[in-house]
Amino acid sequence: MKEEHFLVSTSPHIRSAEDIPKIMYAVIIALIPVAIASIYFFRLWAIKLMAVCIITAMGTEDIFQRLRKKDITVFDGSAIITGLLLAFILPPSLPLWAASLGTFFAIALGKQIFGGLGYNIFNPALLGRAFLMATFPVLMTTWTKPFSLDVVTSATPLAQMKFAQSFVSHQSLFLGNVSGSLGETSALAILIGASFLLIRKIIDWRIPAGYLGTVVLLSSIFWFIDPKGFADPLWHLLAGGLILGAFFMAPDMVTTPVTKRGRWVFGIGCGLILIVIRSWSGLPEGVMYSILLMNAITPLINRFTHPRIFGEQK
Amino acid sequence: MRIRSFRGGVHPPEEKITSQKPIQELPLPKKVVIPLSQHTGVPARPTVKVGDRVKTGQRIGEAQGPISSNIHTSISGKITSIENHPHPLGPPSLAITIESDGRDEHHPSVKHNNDYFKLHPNEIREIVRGAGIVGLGGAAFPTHVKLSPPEDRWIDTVILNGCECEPYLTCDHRLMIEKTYEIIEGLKIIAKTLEVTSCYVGIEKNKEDAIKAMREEIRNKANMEIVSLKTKYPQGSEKQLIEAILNRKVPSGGLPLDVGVVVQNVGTALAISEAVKKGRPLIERVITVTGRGIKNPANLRVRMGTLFKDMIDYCGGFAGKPGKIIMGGALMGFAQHTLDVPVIKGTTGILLLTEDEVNIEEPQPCIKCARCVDSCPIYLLPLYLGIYGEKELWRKCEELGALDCTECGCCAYICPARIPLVQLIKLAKQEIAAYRKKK
Amino acid sequence: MKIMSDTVKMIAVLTIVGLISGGFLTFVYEQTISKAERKSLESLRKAIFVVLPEAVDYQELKLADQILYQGIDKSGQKVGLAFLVEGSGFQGKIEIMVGVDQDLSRLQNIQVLESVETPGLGGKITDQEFQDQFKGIAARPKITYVRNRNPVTPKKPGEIDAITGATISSKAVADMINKEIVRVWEALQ
Amino acid sequence: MRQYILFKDALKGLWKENPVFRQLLGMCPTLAVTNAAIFGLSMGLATFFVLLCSSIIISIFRRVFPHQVRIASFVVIIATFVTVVDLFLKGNFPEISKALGPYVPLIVVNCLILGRQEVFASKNPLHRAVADALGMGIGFTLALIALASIRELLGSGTIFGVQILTLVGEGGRFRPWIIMLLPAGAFLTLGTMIGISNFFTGRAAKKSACH
Repeated sequence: MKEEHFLVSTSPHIRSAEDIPKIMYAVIIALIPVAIASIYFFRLWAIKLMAVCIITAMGTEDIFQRLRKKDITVFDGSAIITGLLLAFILPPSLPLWAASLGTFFAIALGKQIFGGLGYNIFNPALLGRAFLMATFPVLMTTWTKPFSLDVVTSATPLAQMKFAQSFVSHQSLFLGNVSGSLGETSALAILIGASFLLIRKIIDWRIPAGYLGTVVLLSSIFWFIDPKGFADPLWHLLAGGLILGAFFMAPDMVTTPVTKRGRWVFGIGCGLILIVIRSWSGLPEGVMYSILLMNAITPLINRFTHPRIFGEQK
Repeated sequence: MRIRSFRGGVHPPEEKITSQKPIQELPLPKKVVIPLSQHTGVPARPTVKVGDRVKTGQRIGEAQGPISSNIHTSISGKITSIENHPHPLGPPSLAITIESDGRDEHHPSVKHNNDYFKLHPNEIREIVRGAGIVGLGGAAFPTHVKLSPPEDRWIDTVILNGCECEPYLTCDHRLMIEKTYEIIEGLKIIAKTLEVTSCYVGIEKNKEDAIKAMREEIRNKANMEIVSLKTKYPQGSEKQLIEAILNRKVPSGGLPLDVGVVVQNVGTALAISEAVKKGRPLIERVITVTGRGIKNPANLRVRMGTLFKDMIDYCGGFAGKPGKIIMGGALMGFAQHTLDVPVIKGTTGILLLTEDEVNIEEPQPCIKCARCVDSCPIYLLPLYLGIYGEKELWRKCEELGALDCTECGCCAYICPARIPLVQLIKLAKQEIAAYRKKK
Repeated sequence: MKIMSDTVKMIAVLTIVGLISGGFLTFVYEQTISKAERKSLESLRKAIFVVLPEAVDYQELKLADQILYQGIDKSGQKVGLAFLVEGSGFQGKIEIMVGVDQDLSRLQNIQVLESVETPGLGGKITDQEFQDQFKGIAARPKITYVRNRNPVTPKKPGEIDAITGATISSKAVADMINKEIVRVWEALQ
Repeated sequence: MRQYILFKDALKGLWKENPVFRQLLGMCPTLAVTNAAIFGLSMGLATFFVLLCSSIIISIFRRVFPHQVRIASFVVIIATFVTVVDLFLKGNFPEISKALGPYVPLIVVNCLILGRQEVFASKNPLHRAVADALGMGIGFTLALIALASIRELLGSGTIFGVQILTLVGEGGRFRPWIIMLLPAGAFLTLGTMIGISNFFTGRAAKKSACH
């Protein structure tokens, strides 16, 4: 028998089928229902905004990787996710140049500066939005009514609650027939995509559970104490970007703790910050800041939630 | 009843393609190469010289020191050389080559003992030691050492390990079906030697027929239990097995002894029974030749020292272009660069992967998905061991418990970024050992 | 002996440096401080005349814990009160000179003297456009603000438009003026 | 030869050892007050003045200060000139003084100034100390103006108050980037500029290595 050339490497000799592009594309698939809902509600605005954000995200990634003489990984899906998620948390009528600028910053400042995929501290899409929020606050708080292509400014449900003490119906909130960021209005569409991610075990259920659970618990307590001053828990759950944030932003792997206990801490922390911001701060919405703040302390959480090694003595 | 298991682990595809294939006897090989180091511990010292005629079962290597094992010839014939030969676990090492005379004459020391049940534990230990029996699950730790716990240790339980959690491998599975009686006999001998009262056999749920056969065999035996375990890798790892069956945790850096348990592989139990009853030293074992790279996968009973190529020829040769030859399982086995390596006591199987099953993927940056953390049965943080390992921060690795790693490979299997975590951790363990020694 | 002289030298040098520096600063201070004080007084005066457009002179009225500036026109008539309002905005202290009618019913004008609000957002409270909104509006029952006013709806009495994107700063201005007017009114009773 | 050294002393502060972009000294005023070019200029000049005056005094009397109390003496001298600048601004430019706020008094602890005294003025003769202070002071001022101009341009569309980009509300198409006027904008701009400066010096270093 002829001697063949055999490959020699260390164990294990088989690998699971799941790799990074597969995970990324699963997230993109999960975002499709949200994209469809956003096109349904905001028509051409949605298509344009998503296209601009995705193209800018990929372009920026490409430029930075060329400048840093790294492998070009534009098609691993992570840039597409950042672009798409950022589009979903922008007001539908945001001028396209502003969206493009925000996406550039999201990728450049939120991701590439830290060393690219896997090294960033903050969720890039949220960082992009935070940048736009600080740069063009007026544009970022100009909302459009669903189904209209004209810019008819209308306050978001959360702003209406905060500044005018009026509430939108639960049903509108669930279906998404309210003004708000492109992809955050329809809880239904987000839940469809999120359940796909949870079934495929792409995201850890602990973060959304901790996040939403804390929000429900705290808002129930406040609502019970003062039903007039605070919204009911279901309303809190459905209004604003909470559901989108809890399923697509907070569980972002790169920027969240690695241990199960840590992820509980992360989710609960997000919930606490959100309720504090929504109830007592000058801002109507707090999803973005709650997640960014918890991102910032993720290394700390990791440090304090090291698991006890099997059989380790106390 | 709840299915018992442990925390962590992975679910690789089972691929037990040979599970329904009865064990076949491999024809007597023309030549065997018997390495003097087939076990954990010090290599044996050769007791024969080139040109000697030997008979099957004759001792040709003598154990050196407490943790070592005797070596016996597996065929009868003439010794043609004692020199370095490729070894499946590492660099070439000293091995005895024997040309067969085709007669398979047994050495006079191999004889039945009809009064075996009257033996004193120490006599049994002596037989096991003399027969050169080591753990057949892969680690090849000398069995007589395990059967001789220190005086101050209280052992109350024996667990037979029939999990065979590695994908592809089916040799233990077949043994449990075909040699049920002998295995239980072996278990009784072990229990008697250790003077323990409770015995368990842990078998993964995917081997229903084996569980049934074993349950049948132990009917009316009060102190034995067959435990059906969740099919999950690494269910057959000692620490995880003990956790699953007894809910006891072996302390970090400790042994099963520390929680009063001795774990033996089912194959080892069979070998003990053979040695005690029939006086047969450990000269043959059952291995699984499997994978998509082989024409006719099979479970084979082979003599120690049989070369891989003989077995592959017997199984019809390669199917397609072979990519990787692995001794052992897909997750913990050792890749071979040549087919000129012999079967040793710890060989559980030969796995042939085709070229297209073997694709080396460039490691990508860690995205901190923490799948490795969730799958680690020892609760380490493999991703940080990898990160610090790459930066050669060995002391950080030590702080994170690198030495506790059992190298089960769950983390590297599951890693979507294809980071060679096991390799990095192995390296870290070596470096830590090196600087500890220096101190 | 050596150590002794070192210590003496250290003390001597430090003392001399301190003395020279102190003396020099006293001189500079004398030269500039009157100028600085004059300037800040001047800006206060200017502000009073801005918020009380009809006044040509003013008198200081000292109430319990605040100073009111009584505006007087050419004919010696009392034409309104001016006072400083302080409060915290979105980022820090805001100081406003407020001019009101003698009976505290109507705002004459306001001038923001100090603010560290976000430039381009809350910072717009120093814009003339924002401040002009307060000209002549009813001060009682209170000044209110609206966000995103529909341009068609007319303003109610005492209503101002909040700055888009800076509701907090606008609210802070309205609130602190409301509070101070109440305080002054109570003090005058 | 002597002139050449003086030249080098003065020039190094402009680019090669620019206090802001290369040495990252004096970050506190750099980041805090540069949201308009005029503030950058004022802060730069104020620092320049303090640096120059204290360098002169310290260089002249450099042999007088006992080693153990030199830092204390330097601080007193620096604080004197800082107070002079502060009073001067309060008296003559109250608007600027208000805008710069506590950052003028804080020049006392600006590591640029104490640093130059410690490493240079207290060890070199007067003419070299003056050259160094000139270079560093001008370098610092230019850096602050550059930073402040970028921030003012993007943040309000003006430089030194002169409208460059026409705003949306006034018939143009430019929308001010408010973040540039906020502290975050200072970090962004400074980071970008240091990055660019590193990029160029890195390339220059590579080039000279090739030759």
